[in-house]
Amino acid sequence: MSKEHVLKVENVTMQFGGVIAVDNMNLEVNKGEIVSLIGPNGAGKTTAFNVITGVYAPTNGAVYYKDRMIIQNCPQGKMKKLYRGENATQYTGQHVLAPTPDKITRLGIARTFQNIRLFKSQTVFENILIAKHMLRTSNIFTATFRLNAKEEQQMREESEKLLKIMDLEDVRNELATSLPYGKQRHLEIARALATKPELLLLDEPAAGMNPQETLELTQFIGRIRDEFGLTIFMIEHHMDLVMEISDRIYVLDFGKPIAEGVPEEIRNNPRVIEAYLGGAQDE
Amino acid sequence: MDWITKNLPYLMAGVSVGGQYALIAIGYTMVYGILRLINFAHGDIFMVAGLIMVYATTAMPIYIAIPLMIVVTVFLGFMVERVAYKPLRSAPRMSIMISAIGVSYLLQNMALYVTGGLSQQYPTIPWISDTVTIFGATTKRVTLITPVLTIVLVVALVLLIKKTKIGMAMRAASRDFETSQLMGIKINSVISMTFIIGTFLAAVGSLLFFTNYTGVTPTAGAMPGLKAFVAAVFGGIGSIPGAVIGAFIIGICENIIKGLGWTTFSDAFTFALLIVILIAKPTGLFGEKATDKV
Amino acid sequence: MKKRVLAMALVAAMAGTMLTGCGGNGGNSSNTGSDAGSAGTEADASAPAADGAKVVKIGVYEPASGDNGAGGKQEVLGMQYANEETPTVEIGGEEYTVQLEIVDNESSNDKGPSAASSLVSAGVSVVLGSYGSGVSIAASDVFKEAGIPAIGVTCTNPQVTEGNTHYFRICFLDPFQGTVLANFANANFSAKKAYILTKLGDDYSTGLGYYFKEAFTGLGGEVIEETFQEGNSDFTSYVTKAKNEGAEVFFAPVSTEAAALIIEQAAAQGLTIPMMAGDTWDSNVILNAAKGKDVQIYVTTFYQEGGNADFDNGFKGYINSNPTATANNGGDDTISAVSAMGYDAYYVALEALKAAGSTDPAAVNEALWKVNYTGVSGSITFDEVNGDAMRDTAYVKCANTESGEWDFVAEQGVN
Amino acid sequence: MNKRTKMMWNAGLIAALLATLFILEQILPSGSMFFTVLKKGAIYALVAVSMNLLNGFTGLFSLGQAGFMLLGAYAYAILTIPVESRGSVYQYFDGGIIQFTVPVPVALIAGGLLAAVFAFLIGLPVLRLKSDYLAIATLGFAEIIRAVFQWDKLGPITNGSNLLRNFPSFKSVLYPFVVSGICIALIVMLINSTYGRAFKAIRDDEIAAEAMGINLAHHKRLAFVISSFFAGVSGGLLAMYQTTIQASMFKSAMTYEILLIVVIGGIGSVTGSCISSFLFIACSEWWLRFLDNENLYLGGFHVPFLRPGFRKVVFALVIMIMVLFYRQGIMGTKEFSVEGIADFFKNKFGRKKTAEGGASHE
Repeated sequence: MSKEHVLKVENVTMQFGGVIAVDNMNLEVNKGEIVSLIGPNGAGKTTAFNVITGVYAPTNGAVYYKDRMIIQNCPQGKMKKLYRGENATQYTGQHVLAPTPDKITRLGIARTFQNIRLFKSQTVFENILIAKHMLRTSNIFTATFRLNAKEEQQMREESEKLLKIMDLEDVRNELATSLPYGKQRHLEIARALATKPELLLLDEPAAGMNPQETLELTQFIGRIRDEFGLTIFMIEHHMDLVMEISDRIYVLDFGKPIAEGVPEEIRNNPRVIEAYLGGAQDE
Repeated sequence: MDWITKNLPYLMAGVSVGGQYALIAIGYTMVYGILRLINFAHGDIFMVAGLIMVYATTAMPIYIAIPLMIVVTVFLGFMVERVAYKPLRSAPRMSIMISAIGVSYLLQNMALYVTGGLSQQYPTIPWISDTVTIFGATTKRVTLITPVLTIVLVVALVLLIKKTKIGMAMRAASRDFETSQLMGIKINSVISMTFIIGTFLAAVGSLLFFTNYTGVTPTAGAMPGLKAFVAAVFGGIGSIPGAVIGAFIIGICENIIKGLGWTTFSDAFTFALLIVILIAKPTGLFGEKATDKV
Repeated sequence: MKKRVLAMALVAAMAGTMLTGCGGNGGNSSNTGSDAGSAGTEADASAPAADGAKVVKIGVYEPASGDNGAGGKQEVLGMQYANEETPTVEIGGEEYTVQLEIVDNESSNDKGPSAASSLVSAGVSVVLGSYGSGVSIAASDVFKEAGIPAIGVTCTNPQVTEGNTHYFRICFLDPFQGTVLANFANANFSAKKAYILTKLGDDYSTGLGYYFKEAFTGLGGEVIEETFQEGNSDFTSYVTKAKNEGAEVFFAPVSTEAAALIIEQAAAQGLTIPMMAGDTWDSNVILNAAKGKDVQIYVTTFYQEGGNADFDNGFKGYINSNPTATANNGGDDTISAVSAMGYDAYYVALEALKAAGSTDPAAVNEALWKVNYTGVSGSITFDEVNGDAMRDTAYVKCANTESGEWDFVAEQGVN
Repeated sequence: MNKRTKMMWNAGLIAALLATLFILEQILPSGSMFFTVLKKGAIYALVAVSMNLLNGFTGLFSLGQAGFMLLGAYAYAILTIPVESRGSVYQYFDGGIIQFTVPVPVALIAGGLLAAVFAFLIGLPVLRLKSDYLAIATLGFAEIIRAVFQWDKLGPITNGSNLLRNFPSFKSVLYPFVVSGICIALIVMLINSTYGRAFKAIRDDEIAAEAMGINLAHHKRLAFVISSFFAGVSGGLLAMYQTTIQASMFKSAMTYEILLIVVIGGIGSVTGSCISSFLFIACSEWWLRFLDNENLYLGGFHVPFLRPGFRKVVFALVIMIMVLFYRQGIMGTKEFSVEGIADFFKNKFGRKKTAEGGASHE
């Protein structure tokens, strides 16, 4: 496997008021890898995701995508005094991309949500079609007057194709929220894929699934990685799933990365077992 | 001295109007705090309180009319909630807001029907309607009483909310509606209580307001209602001290603007002030910041 | 289930109203009365109508609610009284029963045109109204399009009739009234500084304020102008301003509703300078507000009680005999000038109908130009340009704050 | 039903509607309330749909519609009052400073554009606000616009707070129908385009929409500006209908009225907004007017309570009942369409069949 960084998180600290949710986090995700981020509840995993996808601006630190800095910040304003993290002087306060989630997505980083966020009033097909909107070349006039018929056609065809791949064809015209839970997770992933990402961030894709569904999901994630040439970075609690498909694993506890390595190493790391696996293995 | 005589009336009018807005604004802010509902009918209940007083005094002496007016108004507020808002508790927020607009329409039109569209002269209430002179400026005594009474009522209300059980239930409900329901708080009685307190204060407010500005018309509640609502948002909706401070600021600014001769913009200025605050601090002066969980 | 039943009932009710509505429209009968219209809408008109006499409809386009509701109602009272007095008219040798079609224009320039169209739809031959200039201007085009002539009763703004061949007017105009007032202020109070308060978006108010200013500054006076928004009820700062600036007269040509508030607050703040206004203030609303207070109020108006004893007695009798009429007149039997004007307007319309010899609006319109009628408020003939009555006198009255009545001050012309 | 037949049907229906209107206009007397309602209804339908685009389809709770209508109406009036009558209209301002006119369609579009430009500027600060705060801020801006247009110093342009009049208006009921129809068709085309889908995504879930690469600020601004453009055009039409306009007409009560129309029609349904605006106008202007008649007899029975103002009480009650018992509005989020009717009949027919079949099974 080549060692090309797709994602690099550098000294990222996220502090809300006096609470440090992510503490000086460093991690790398290489092309084609499946990397998992694990840790007990409240360890700051989702916050880390939110920093990477631009929902929150980090208090300090930088994020690189394909070796290009996309987010950078240092403690500013009130935070200057309050900041309790490290490396405060290393970065400037430029957001580089003025990080809003849509810009990050357009770079090629798509995500799913821990608590499913589908477009409630839309059908399965429309949910996917909406994600194609960001790839448009039409402007509001050409779209309104249907001068983009060709593009529209292409959007629809690609969405149909995705439906087929994701096994959602039979529920195509159902309302997204009327699907069973597992299917909703699939749909969320399908929707993320519709933006044609290179890096896919999955936030607890197996949450609420039974072992059978989890097993299917495990295979499914592997399959889409190969099929779409993806790099996958995910948060997950199901250890079977994590150990099965992860190339590498990061462990987060109280906002601090405490371990990193291939599944085998993590499984045997005493700090991890202490912090997390010991109590949670049979979750 | 001359300067004081000249400018004191503006300040007095401002403080007095501010106090009246404050009494209305509390009703808005408390209801919004719990139901997340802009109770558009509140200003009209204020107007109806004025009308009740007009009709009550034709039939009975004033010392009976005042308590009766307050009781009837409170009952009206209570009924409005039961009939128009309670059935919609599970409906989308837009429906309940439309219901509020509907109630406002209905109250205005009923008032129009009853009064025949004519402005009704508010009865003169002895003592507080008398004219007094301070520092060479003449005004009605009610102008001076309003801020004092407002502060007294607000302090009493804050004590009620801080110290009593029902007050605690109100605070709980406004913090988290669903959870407080799960914790065994009788949400309907809390909401009724909120409306009762809100309309009580509006009734007192109407007494003070209409003693000063004596014409009661079907639309008399619309402008004070809107201003009071703006005051509530300005102060941070859901916060009682916020509503009161917001109301005083708006009342005083409005009169200063008029005093400066910008009368065309006196209403517009209120809104401009509001927009500036909202942009600088989206939840108002004392509002709590709400964040979406991702 | 209950909900369903309710819903069905609602739908049924809607359907019912729809049918009546359609009947009213298609059958070309009155929309206010629909079928009942022929059964007898107006109590006085019902008897002859039942006999099968022909009916001619006169539209009454007046405010019954909103800012000018009080004045509008008094104006309508004059017309209703006249209608009771003379319920029939001979047109082209045939006896017609006159039926008043009354609509409420809500004192609102945007609701007015719809109310006007409902008159058009009811098939009236001529329209009387309105009290308030703005609503008259707003409805003007509706009548023009339908070819129906209108007789403005107390709308004093020049724009109502200007350039229109279908809109007539029996009262004086604001340039005249403003000048009278300015002259009066100058002559009687030797005022050099006037405070003018007008309401935004009220054409009558802005117009009269403007003409007063023109005349007053023409006399070497100085003015302070301020405006207030609709819905404003706090006038203390305006009164304060007038005091602080040392104005010698307080001129507020506004609706009675605002006037009552202004008087109340002026009294509370001890405003001692004379308050002046135009015809709108000639109303018992003002008298009631001013009663027992230390204020001086002067108004110009169209008619002075006592000007025509027959009318005064008859009208008072009419008001006192009918509780609704008493209520509409503000609870007492003070005669407002607008009632007298409404009364005259009705007779002007009858004259025009007689002269036209037909109920056709176009013929009535033609006939109106030549009408010459002497009513209780004086002689009425229309000039040839705009169809404005040629009036050269206004009455100045002063509110007696003890008795609650108007005291006659002067009859004043421009020269 | 395939796309082509659907389009044919729709085109046919529209043509039939216009033809019917044309014929009715020849038969019925021109002063009939029927036409008044149709004219005003068509205009309100446009503004209701434009508000629905914002509130129903993009989920932005804005109450600024009256303000944008004011801009459109003023732009239209100011640009079309004939130069020769300016002297009398702007009587206090020496005929005003604008001494030219433009053709009616240009003025209508200019009205829309003016509203759109203001919407753009207002949107910069306020679109960041959420739900109720956005509502109150836009309401505030509408009030500010109203005050500014009443300002004396702008009198040479706006005629201060006085009436603007003498501008061209329409006579035929077809005019507002055609203009509103075109505008509504444009809005529908927009809603069905990829941008419309993005708007709906924002309504359903802002955070998810943003994560799908939809630029929230940009799309909200687009929806706001476009909605305001059409509100501006409808303001111009309203001016034509009213024949006189004045800033004080465009109060917040007008916005509430439009909001009621949108909600009664169904938030998120274009046809619902159209249907309910006609019903609303008909009820408020026409059907209920007989209730104001004091001396109404049904047979020999003198109906009690009737006197001026009763109509409005009944109207308000009807609205309350609608709101309380039809929460979804007339159409919900559904649309009235040829296909829908076909399905409806099919279902009716089909259900009958199964019901009959079911009976034998039992």
